[in-house]
Amino acid sequence: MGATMNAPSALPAVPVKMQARDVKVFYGAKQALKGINLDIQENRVMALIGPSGCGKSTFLRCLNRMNDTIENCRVEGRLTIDGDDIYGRDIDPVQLRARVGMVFQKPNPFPKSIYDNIAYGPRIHGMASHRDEMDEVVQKSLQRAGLWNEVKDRLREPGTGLSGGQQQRLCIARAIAVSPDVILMDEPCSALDPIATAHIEELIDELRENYTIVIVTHNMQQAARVSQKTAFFHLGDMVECDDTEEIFTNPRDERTQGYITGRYG
Amino acid sequence: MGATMNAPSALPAVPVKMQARDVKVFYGAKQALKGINLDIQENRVMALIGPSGCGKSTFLRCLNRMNDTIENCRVEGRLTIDGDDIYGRDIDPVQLRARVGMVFQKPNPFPKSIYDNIAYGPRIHGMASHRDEMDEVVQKSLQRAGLWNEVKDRLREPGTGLSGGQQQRLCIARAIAVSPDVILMDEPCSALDPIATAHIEELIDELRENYTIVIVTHNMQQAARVSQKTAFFHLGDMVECDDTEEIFTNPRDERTQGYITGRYG
Amino acid sequence: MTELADPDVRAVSPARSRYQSDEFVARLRRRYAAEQRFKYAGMAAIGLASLMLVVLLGSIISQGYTAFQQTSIALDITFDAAEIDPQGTRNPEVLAQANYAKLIRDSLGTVFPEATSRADRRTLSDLLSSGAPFELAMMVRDDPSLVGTTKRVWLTASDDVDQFMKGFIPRNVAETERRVNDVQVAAIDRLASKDSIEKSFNTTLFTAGDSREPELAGIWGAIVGSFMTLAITMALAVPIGVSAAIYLEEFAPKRWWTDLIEVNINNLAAVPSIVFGLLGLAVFLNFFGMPRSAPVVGGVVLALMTLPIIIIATRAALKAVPPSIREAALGIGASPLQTVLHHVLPLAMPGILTGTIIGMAHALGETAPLLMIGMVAFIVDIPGGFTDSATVLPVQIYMWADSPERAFTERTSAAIMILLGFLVLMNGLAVFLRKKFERRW
Amino acid sequence: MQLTVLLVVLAVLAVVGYHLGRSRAANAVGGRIVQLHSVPAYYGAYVALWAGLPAFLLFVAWGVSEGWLVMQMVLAGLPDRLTSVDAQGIALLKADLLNLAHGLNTGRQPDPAVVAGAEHYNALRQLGDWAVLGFGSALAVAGLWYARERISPRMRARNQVERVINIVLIGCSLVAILTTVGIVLSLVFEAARFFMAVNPLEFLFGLHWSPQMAIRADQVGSSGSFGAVPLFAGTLLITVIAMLVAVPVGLMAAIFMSEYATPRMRTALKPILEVLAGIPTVVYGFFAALTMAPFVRRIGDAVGLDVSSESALAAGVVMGVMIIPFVSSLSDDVINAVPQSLRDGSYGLGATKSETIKLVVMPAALPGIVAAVMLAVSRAIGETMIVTMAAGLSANLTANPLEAVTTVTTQIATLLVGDQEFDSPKTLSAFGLGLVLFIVTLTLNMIALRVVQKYREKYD
Amino acid sequence: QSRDQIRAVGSSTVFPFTTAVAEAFGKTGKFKTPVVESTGTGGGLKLFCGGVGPQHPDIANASRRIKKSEVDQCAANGVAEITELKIGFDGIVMASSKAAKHYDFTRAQVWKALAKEVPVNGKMVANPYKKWSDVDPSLPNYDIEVLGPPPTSGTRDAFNELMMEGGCHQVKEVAAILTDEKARSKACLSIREDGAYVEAGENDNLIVQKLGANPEAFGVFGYSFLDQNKDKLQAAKVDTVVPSYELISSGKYPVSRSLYVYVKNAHVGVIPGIRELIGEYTSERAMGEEGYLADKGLIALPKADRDAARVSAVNLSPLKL
Ligand SMILES: Nc1ncnc2c1ncn2[C@@H]1O[C@H](COP(=O)(O)OP(=O)(O)OP(=O)(O)O)[C@@H](O)[C@H]1O
Ligand SMILES: Nc1ncnc2c1ncn2[C@@H]1O[C@H](COP(=O)(O)OP(=O)(O)OP(=O)(O)O)[C@@H](O)[C@H]1O
Ligand SMILES: [Mg+2]
Ligand SMILES: [Mg+2]
Ligand SMILES: O=P([O-])([O-])[O-]
Repeated sequence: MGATMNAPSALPAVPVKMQARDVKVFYGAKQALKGINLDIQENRVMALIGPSGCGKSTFLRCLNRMNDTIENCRVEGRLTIDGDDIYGRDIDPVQLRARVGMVFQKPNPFPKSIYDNIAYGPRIHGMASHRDEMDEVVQKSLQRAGLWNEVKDRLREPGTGLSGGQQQRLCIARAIAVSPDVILMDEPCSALDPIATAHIEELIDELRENYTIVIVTHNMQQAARVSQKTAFFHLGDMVECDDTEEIFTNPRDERTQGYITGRYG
Repeated sequence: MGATMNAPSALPAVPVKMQARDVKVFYGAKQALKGINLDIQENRVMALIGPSGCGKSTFLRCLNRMNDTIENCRVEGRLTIDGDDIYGRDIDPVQLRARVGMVFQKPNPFPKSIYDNIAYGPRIHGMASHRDEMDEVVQKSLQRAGLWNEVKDRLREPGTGLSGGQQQRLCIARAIAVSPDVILMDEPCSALDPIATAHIEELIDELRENYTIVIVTHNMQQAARVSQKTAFFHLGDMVECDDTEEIFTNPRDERTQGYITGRYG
Repeated sequence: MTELADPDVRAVSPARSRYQSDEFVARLRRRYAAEQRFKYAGMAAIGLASLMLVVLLGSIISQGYTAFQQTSIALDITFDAAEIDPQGTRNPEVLAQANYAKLIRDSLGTVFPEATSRADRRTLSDLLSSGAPFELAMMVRDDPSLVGTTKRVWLTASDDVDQFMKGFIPRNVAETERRVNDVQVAAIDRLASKDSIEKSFNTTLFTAGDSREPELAGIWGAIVGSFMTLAITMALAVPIGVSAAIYLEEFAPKRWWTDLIEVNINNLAAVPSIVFGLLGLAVFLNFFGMPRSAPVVGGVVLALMTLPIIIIATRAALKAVPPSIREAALGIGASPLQTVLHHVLPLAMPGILTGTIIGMAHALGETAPLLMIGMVAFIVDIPGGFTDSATVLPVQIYMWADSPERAFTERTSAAIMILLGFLVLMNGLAVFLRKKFERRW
Repeated sequence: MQLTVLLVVLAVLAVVGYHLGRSRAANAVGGRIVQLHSVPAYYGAYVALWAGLPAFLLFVAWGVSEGWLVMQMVLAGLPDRLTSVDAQGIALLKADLLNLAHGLNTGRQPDPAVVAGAEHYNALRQLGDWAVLGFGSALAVAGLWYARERISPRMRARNQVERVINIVLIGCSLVAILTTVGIVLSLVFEAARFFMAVNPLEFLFGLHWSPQMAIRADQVGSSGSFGAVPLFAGTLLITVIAMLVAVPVGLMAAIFMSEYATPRMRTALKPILEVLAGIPTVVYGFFAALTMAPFVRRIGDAVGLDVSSESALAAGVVMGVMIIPFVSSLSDDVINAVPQSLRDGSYGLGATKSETIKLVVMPAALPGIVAAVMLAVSRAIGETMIVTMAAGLSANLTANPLEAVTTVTTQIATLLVGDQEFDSPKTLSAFGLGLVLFIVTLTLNMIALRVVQKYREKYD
Repeated sequence: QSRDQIRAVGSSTVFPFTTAVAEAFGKTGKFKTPVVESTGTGGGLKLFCGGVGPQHPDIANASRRIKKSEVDQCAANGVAEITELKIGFDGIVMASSKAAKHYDFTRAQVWKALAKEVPVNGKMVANPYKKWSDVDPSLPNYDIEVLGPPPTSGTRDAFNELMMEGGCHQVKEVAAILTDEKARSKACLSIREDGAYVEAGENDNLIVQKLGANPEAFGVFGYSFLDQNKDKLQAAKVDTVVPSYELISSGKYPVSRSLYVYVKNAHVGVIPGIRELIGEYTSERAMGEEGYLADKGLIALPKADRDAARVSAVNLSPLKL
């Protein structure tokens, strides 16, 4: 089927929040990214699409230096946020990660209560000094992630006891609780049902006003619905990046065309 | 958007492979399923849809007694396969699980090599006596799951080093390697890109000739594309089960209607 | 569609620069300071533990290394045929019965002709170990043609001479305050001037069984005993412990009686080891009539003692294996047992090995329970089987540590070094295995 | 010899049986294994068990009873004049027979009838061994054949095999229970005698421990008071000190090894620390008594504290060092087993490494860490030598770590290895102490289990 | 099972001597070297009296004489005939590090320093003395700290009886205050428990080494440890007698006790070598004044006693208490 987009097209020029220049990533000897150049605009949603294993997650993890935790992972090239080199001396990975939040592909709630899962980030960043404030942050975050009604009576139960979709929403709530500048989402809706997905998509749309969002998705419709820019990755290359409408209606590269049309054209 | 279905509608009467009668499941005191009645027809694909936490996974896990492994889980009612009581004395849960394979929501490869991940099932079931045979089984399974080309040069590397989508396809390959009668899939494509998804959907279509398939999905389009029967679950109830076309075009229950139309109508 | 009409959204999302605000940076600095402190605490912990180890090992080695040398004295021994074998039969029985001590006395008499009094002669023969005549007997037994010849032979010196040579008995104190009297000191000096007294590698320590004479004492018997005992312990404790842990963690229904077993196992870990000795005495010796001092009984008792350690460690390791792995295996038709054997156990192996090592290390170093079953004993003969009387390394160490003879002090430390050598060997094997099994997922 | 052969035969037959069973099961359904009740490996195991197990049980039974059986037969064959003596005489006669049968020279002229008996004994044993070899092999072959014949697609091989395996596994778990029963039995009778001599209330609540009781009738006893409170208090004090050393150091070491150190460093550090657990306690005892205690005392003198030359502190600290590996190695394993995804989740929120460890990794690893700490506590309670050598044996009731105290286990060991007397309360008090310690730790463990069960959280 | 190896159990004090004999006996090559266990006197006698047969030991070492109750227990278990061999003396010495000043004691001083209660102004009061000089101004100005065996040790028994009781009798006030025999005896034998007397376990080497670390302390242990550490330790004279080999042997040194070996007659001839072993034990080259046991620290009996032991060993004359 064609891309049924409900996102606005042809945006005016906006400041660039993050920038990648010739970013190469290696896992040991294996090269996963082959020189990515990409501008991520402020207050926009950027979707990363591409076949499995093409390096979307890898790129995403470069943006907040989560790759640092992988033993044999090496990053080359230049990545900036607000003009500061992400891998430079001036930027501290912890601070960076607070500014650039992340939701992972597999839901990974902490083995703590639902409440503590959410409160974890605000607590370490000293965002709520009182019990009440914290309660409010938790409630707000859960509400925005559309989980509040389901869990409000069991905030003290472990987060690991939730269903797969609930777990993922919990992780989203956890990420937005620290109100980062940029939110990276690695297939955040892959475990969600349509209602929850719609909820998250709405949330993304809403967050865009204040935040910059990068989302990896396999769902073309989703990419079309939520993003203003879309980048297509293929075998470690960034093949094409353009306005979402442009990509879905008028891809320039034939690989992009092949992918987004697939059998769905 | 409306359900764009490409599946045949109005099937002739076919033998019933598995049957659920008044199946109730409890987690401790909490009731997760409230009396499910469902017929799963042979050589058909049955899709289970419904909002997150409604009990789809729970029901799926009843079908191959994976619920046995959950400490405080209790199953009531009658479930049969080929007329044999699944929870009866004659059926060995181990053998049952070989007959009723399963692909889980979160990819869970063994921390072994890719080859050994696939070969494990055939090996314990004594399905391949020679090295060559085993190689063939592995290759076939990986090919059918659409992973062969990506991993054929790294069969000896650990399965956990694959990307999320690759891992899920590995799990699918692992499940079909033991050629079960019924395959249960719990959101098998949630981590996959469209091409891989298409590949798996094709595979499902292909497998249907010999196997019976039950698939949990949040993707309406997918349900519409691959299944012949669709059951809608809601809050532990099976609200409605019918031919897929029927469900998507003409749902009888308003909850079904509300769900499948959502904002997609 | 759920409505999220929240006009107050911005309230929870403060100014976007908050992560660059001075407040945050200051806080971050504090957090990093905490991070550094935490890391240093970790390093300090490692450092402290290593330091303790170094201190302990240092003191052991500095006290014990001298034991690897032993003083011997060279004497020209005349293997007088008339004395050894008057009939000339060369019958081994006769050869063994001869008075070799007299040969030594005679030889000493020629070296120190001035020593004529009985007391002096006695004093001089005390330079040599009481085992020296047996050394001569062995020589003659091995080579009867020696009879009738004169030969310079190296004989083991007595422990006092040995300690004197090593400087543990001071020379410059009053004669009454040292166990080597002036006559002996003069004799040692004379021998030294003729290169007839020297230190060489102490093979006895590694080849002999126990002895009351430090210079004749060795730990081979204890090593063999330890090996046999530990073999039994390992053969019982590891399979039983791992099986029990598997049962409790993977198969047992959670009932009151599994709780009981669990509590019970934790409790056994706190039972003083000597009580296991009492158990061994009451059950294995008195009830089953098994032999005293036997490695088989010691092994069983130590196995019971280490069992809880292995079970607890194994259970912790099994618990750490994620359930998704079990589901994956069960989902393709592996039986619960196959699931455990093929997937869970290999993943839990590092933890199991750790438990085994710690348990075995404990068993290897344990003395108290063996006291009750008769393994704290003076045993000279090297055990030849699991039911022979035997002792083990820590017991040997314990007994030597309690011996009055000064020369046992260094031997105690040497024995500890050897025990630790075995421990390191065992650990090495475990490290190898652990590395093989370890992976993060 | 014959028995070794039998074991080898059994092993071989079991292996053969396994393969026969597997292939027969597969053949029975023409290779369509889905039609089997169980997977083929279970049919193999079923046959192997039938082949090996009955014969092995026979082997064990014979091994256990052989000596006794044969001896009874030999005694029955001896003339009355030899056997119609009291039990002691029979014991001596048996010793004589055995010595002769083993060809020992006892240094006295043996009775010809006894010599004949000894020969009879040897002959019977030979015969018995051969019989067991033959019969055992036959039994194994029969079992193999029987099981093979019984294989059919509907046979519930898995259930049968698993029942056997389950029984074996339960048996292994029961070893722990049996051990406890054995310990209780070996303590309870003597303990009962002790409590008949000493009022249990006085024992449990008495504040004074001084078993300086006369051990000889002709010796006039001095004080004999058996108030166990100082011992338990001392145990508590020393255990707490040891834990204060071992838990922080061990846990921090574990964290450093699993989170900060490079993998190579970790593989080196871990076994190095484990050496600490293997150093014989005598060594620690000497170290505590001769290095640590004077050191503590010097420090104390320097700051003007009155430190006993045998202080609980010295013993406790050294004991803590000894059990560091219990905490560090086991915790390191469980920390290492915490999935990386949890760490990623925390880092992704802008947590530092130490925050991640403290707030996410530790809670996830808590059940295992608790197990490790409990093990360490147990080890501390059970340790005797260090306390004996460094903290002395005087039972002071004090919470001051600079004074000398003693522990329950130290007292038990001292009482049991020292001069004893059959029915002196002094000796018997060791059993009383053992029993009460057993009950106390059991109670503590019960409480601990409840607590742990309440707070145990699952994660994946 | 059968047994071809002699088994001995018992006192840790006698252990070094029996093992030395066992080793020498084993070296003759006719019999296996006996197994000697160190279980403590009481524990050894308990095993010894357990019964007759190969599972029970043949010989018991004792650092005190066997008690009537133990003989009865033996008899009840069928161990009717026991041969008693007195093998020598063990002197119990009080010594300190060479680094300290040398002092000598009377038993009365030792008692006053260590007793639980001492007479002060005509009353028995809890021991008030903190320093030796409090006991007697001629003694050093050191804190009273004596490292000695615990109440479970045979050495402690002997120390109690010979040093403490002996010292107590020298203090006349005690008899004056406590007229009741039993109370007096109790007062005489009670050792203070306030830390001045340190129960230091059974390991005498440890005491010796602790003295090195703590020069103001005195240690109580067996003569053989003094003999081996002459360069480090100085022994106090007790009642003006030096604990030397000769003076202990002659019985002049007041704090010495006899050591015994008990043989199970029923086993002689059944377990090979017992007769030969005790022959070796009582031989002059072993227990004689210049025998190898003397070298190990055993103090030889007077000639007559040695001869008597030799006769007992040959005749196996059963013990009668
Ligand atoms: N830790 C790792 N070690 C080695 N190779 C890795 C690792 N993580 C990813 N890879 C490889 O790097 C490539 C890119 O992986 P990445 O996870 O970025 O893919 P992706 O685009 O996110 O795929 P998916 O959509 O399936 O999640 C893949 O070939 C993958 O196998
Ligand atoms: N092990 C468990 N213990 C207790 N409650 C559970 C357990 N597993 C699931 N539940 C609860 O049972 C209900 C049904 O869960 P289930 O996993 O079947 O939902 P689902 O339909 O598969 O949801 P999703 O689409 O999010 O995976 C949920 O409310 C869930 O919280
Ligand atoms: Mg990915
Ligand atoms: Mg689900
Ligand atoms: O071990 P002893 O009985 O001599 O103290």
